[in-house]
Amino acid sequence: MDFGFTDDQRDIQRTARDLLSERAKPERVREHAESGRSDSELWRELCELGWPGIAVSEEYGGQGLGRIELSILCEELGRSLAPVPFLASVLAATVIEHSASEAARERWLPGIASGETLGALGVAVDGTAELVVGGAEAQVIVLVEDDGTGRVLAAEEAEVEKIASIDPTRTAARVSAGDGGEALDGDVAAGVDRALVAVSSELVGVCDRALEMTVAYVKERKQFGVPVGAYQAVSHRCAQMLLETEKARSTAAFAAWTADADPERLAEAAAMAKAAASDAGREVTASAIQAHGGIGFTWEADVHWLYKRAQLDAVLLGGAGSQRARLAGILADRVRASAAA
Amino acid sequence: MDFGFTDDQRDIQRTARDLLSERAKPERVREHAESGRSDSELWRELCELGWPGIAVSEEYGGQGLGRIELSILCEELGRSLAPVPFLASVLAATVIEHSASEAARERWLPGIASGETLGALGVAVDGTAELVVGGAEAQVIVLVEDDGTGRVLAAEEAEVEKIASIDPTRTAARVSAGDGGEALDGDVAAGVDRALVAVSSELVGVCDRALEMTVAYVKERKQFGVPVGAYQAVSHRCAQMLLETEKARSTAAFAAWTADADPERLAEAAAMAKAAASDAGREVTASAIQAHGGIGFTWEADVHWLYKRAQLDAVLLGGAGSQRARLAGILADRVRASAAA
Amino acid sequence: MDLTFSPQETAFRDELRAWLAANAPAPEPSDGGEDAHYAWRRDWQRRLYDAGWAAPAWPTEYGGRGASLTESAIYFEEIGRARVPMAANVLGLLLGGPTLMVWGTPEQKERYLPPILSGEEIWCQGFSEPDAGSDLASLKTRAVKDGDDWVVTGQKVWTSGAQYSKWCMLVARSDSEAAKHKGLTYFLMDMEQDAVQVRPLRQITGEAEFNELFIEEARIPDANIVGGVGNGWKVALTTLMNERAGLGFALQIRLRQLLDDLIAKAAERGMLERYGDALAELHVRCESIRLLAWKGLTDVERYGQPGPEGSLVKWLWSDTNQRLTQLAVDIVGAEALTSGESWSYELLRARGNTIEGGTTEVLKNIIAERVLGLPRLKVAA
Amino acid sequence: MDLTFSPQETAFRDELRAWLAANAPAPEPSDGGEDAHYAWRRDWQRRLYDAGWAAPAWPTEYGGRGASLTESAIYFEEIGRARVPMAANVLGLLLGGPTLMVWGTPEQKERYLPPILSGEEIWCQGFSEPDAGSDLASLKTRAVKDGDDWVVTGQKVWTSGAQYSKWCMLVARSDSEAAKHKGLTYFLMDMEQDAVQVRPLRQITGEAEFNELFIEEARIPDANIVGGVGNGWKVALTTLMNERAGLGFALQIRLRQLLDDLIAKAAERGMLERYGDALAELHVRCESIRLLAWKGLTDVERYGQPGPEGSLVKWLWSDTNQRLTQLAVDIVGAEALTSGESWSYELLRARGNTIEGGTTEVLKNIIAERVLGLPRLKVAA
Repeated sequence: MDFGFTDDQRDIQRTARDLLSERAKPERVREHAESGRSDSELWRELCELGWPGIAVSEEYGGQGLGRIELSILCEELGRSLAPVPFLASVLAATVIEHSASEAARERWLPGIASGETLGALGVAVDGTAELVVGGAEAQVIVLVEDDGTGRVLAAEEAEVEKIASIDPTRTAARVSAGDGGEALDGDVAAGVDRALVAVSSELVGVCDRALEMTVAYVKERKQFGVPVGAYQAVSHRCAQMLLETEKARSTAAFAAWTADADPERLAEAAAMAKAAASDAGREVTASAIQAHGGIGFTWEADVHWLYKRAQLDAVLLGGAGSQRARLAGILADRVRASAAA
Repeated sequence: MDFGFTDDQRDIQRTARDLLSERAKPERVREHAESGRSDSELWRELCELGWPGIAVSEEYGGQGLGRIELSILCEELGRSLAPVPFLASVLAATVIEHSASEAARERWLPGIASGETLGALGVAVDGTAELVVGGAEAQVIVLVEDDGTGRVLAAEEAEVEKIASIDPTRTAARVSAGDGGEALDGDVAAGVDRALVAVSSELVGVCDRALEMTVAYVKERKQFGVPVGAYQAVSHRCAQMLLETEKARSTAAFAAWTADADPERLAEAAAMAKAAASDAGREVTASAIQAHGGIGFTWEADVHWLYKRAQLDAVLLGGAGSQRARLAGILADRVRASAAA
Repeated sequence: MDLTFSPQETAFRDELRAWLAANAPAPEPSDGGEDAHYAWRRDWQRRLYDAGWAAPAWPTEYGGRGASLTESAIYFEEIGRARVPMAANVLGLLLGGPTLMVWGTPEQKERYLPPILSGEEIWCQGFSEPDAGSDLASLKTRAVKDGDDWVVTGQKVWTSGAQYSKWCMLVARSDSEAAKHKGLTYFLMDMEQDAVQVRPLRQITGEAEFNELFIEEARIPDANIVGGVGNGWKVALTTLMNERAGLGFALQIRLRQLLDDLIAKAAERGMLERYGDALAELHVRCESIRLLAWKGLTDVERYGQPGPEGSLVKWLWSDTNQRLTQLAVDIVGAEALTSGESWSYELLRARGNTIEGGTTEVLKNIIAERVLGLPRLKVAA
Repeated sequence: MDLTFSPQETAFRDELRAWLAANAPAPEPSDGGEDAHYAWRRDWQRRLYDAGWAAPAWPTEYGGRGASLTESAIYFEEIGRARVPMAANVLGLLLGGPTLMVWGTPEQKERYLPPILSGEEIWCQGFSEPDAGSDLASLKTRAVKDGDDWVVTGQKVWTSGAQYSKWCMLVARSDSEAAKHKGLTYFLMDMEQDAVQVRPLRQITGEAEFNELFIEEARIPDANIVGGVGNGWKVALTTLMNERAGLGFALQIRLRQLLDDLIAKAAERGMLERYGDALAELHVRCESIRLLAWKGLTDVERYGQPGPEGSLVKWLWSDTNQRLTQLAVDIVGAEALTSGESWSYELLRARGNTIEGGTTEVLKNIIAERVLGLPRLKVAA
């Protein structure tokens, strides 16, 4: 029983944090967000380091590392809000690797792993996904339906309508599949559950950063001669932010671990992780704005980017309510099984 | 537009509060609760003042005042936790007056109005109500079902099994109707909605008292040399208690007013009042215990009586969840009607 | 207790409602940015003014209708219900005018009230400062006497409409020796001078509702002092007391409309069942806000001062609006996260509700200390 | 990261689980009140002791098994899972013994540890006082030197098991001149003297888990000082540090069992659909508590000290238990409000969870100051 990272995992985390704190400073993120452009220079650098392929298996040109390593990168990228198409691409790769045909895997995965190809993943109803993060610039789009079916499509096979979401650090699109692409024939749920874990980890990073910025601010900012962080209204809010963050972090870590080590528990763990992370993302980033007071409501304070990222991630691939509904189903099955036993 | 009490209503409130603060002191309430006895001396006094019949019409021997006047008494009795069978009796009277046959009204109402007869009201499923407040000592029991039907029974016509609830300031029983008694043939819902308002008002009184006790305590109790009520963790908790209480109070007042003045809105108003009051009752009394610290968890501190009363009242005639489900139905009907218009 | 309108109140409401139905504002401009939008609201104020509806709560001698408190609340409810904008000069009408009526000299009233009412001169409020936050007593903007003038230097923040304003209600420190809240004076500062620079303060919604003011030796004549030198604290409190009274009713109606829209949307998308509990709770809160607002009005009418309801209403309203707009994301879907759509605007804008006009933390302090009588925490720096 | 047990840990768990399956405690007495109940738990400790399972975390030299932290956690999980009671002398085993191992003299260890382990001598904890609350530095119980003895006078509160105890871990003020937390000394007070009166403190559940101690010139010999005169603050902190480590795992499992019972009840009553969202959220919280507890253990094993998880786990656990037992009222119905039923007991008992062992308010302070590094508020009286 060991809840910590290995030395290698810690190295990945440290390297990623150092790199991003240097290359994805708030000014740079804001500059790209305001102009609506991806940070192609940073993206090139991350591709050279092999990030997009970290969890893709070696036979498809990836690094073949585990879901924990992927979660580490997702968390760090969430912290930095780096305007790069990383998350969308690895979500697509995850589902393709787990449930697309061998031909589709060979066609798409090496490109995604090298970063030359961009992917995106959306949840569709009757073939249409209303909001696909990364969808506007992806070359390959995976659409999954609630019934466990899905399709993988080249972008030109789909109807892609660009959307300006409230989070301009990434592109987004409305995507309709029509009859295009190829049906997924493998275990779609296993891919989607791993994708849920990656989103959850990004949310943990967003929360972590929101708390860090807030703590730094409330230590400095004074009211009636005292740092506002000394008042319980503020300090207890920060404690609550930590609680939410750690609740999300612990369940996301567990889910990442089950994905490789105990896949039978993955569905439950992924639903828990996404439920906890979606709630935490919304609450912690909203709290961050509140704790910043008037400044927090201004464009320049930069906390709003975290809030906006969290709002999108919270509903991505199903929000807290849907995840809890899934969990309730799992709990119901379990109680029925134990009653039958 | 006037949200205040009339002079007469204010007199009723002042008289009731003065009387109960004299006759239902905490020591006396505790003494009766511990021995599980009703305060028959106080009850006799209240009967002499005509309280049980305040809202019963004059033709049945009551005072014929309105639902607002009844709510005032319910609130004051909730504040004091006086161990008398008032609430149960007026709940029964309300439903009998609105929905029982003329014969049943003549049979039961004069006795309830004078206090010689005790009543009780329960929500039954298939003829059985699991927990009827006041059921163990009532001579007349009204059982209503979720489908809007109901029966009025003499106690000897029903199967009555005494229950020791966690609130020993009142009796309780499990009641089964069997084939006994007489079916209600009037507007059962109209009676139950008015009963809901009375329970809501009692809960407002419970909340009000819980807040009052808490404020008094946290002004006195010191920690690190300062009254604990000066710390925001405590003072903001008290503010939250006030918010919950006022939310419940305003909706209960509105519902009491609609009952007499705008009956078409009563169903909605009663559901709102009970939803707000049930939530407030649970949260405010739990907060009161917490704000008292270790002392609040002791028998002697007396706040627990408020908590226990609130727990029972919160589920009485349907808890917050059921009331919101009703409300959602009303909202859905309304949106359908406006779409059709 | 009587929650119906009197015949007179009903007549007032019906007259206003009929006028609003017959006199819609011009169509909201779809381009031209904030300037065009403001011009549109100014035009709307002119129409209200011409019909005598710009400020019904003002006494008839100043061009109002001498409307009662209830009628004034009805006015804001109806403005909200008709989904028409507020008059452009909202701060002049609600704060500046009423403050002058209490503290102004006859000359000041005569000079300033008419153009407030007509919208010819727009007013803004210069109270908040970057380092002061909720702490009015620690204002740093200085006013130094120079002949018959005062020379003012400092920085203000959260001044909405500053770029369109002729006059600023400015509180500045006129005596640096006096105890903190004793050395303040309330000025009317002419915004049309080079010494005053307005910089828009962009919000998380992307728009700039507010501004920063940079004041570098602005000149204000003695005649523009309201309520006397050193009396600024008291005069400012009058302004603040007026701040929320009427607006609450407009906000409450706006919340109601949003909720009705959301319920309709949930019905349309087959989600009434799934979100019934949450929508019903929002309904209870909306109704409670409405009731508490009316109760507050009754208290003012009966006892001459508002009860605890003011702070409770603001708190409950802001929290409810945040819950509502967050729930909308789950019900409405992608549209609520798409830039430029009204649901996404409401979501982002709502975050300001618990900060502007008294943060929720400050409101809780006020409730604890002034309503519940809890001791104030004395902190040592 | 490896969330499976090692072969050694698995063997430890299997051995214990098998032993517990074969060695159930005697049936819980249904009457005889608290005395009979306590005698039953004492008997159970004797059985654990005889099999070497009373305190596996104690070093082998003191009669334990030298269990690792993980094994110790497994121990409490299994005790909880088997639904058997804690050993009667829980405070001696978890707090008193470990404190002596750090601060005791060889003679003290030899004298006190064996009867703690066997349950022959029960221990209680005399830290809290009526006016001190969370503020250990303001303790008022006085200890005055008199020859080779100390004479102690004062009042203690929240001492559980005092009526059955031979020894009390008592912190008293031995030097009234010294700075607040410097004048404290940690004593072992013999409870079998007339100078010590125990009064049961009835809780809102009706039972008396705790007591008040009235101490009127009790005598304690020099030999019964632990860690030296004036060092009581530090010694007490050692005790407090041990307080939650193991118990957390037992509480966590108990919560899990309650939730499983509630889910089964909801299924039985056809309420899984209606309360699915709330039950799923409780499930997420339960799992998160389990994970955070294990994470805390990893931190201790890796870095020698617990991370922030301890306070977070206690906070989350207590809040979750309150939500769970409140939800049970809606699901279980009348039974949960009937005196003497287990659900109603849990409902009432849960109210103490956010108070005992550090109130939630104190935990938040600790998290804010020690984990997040926020400044401590200095208050002026």
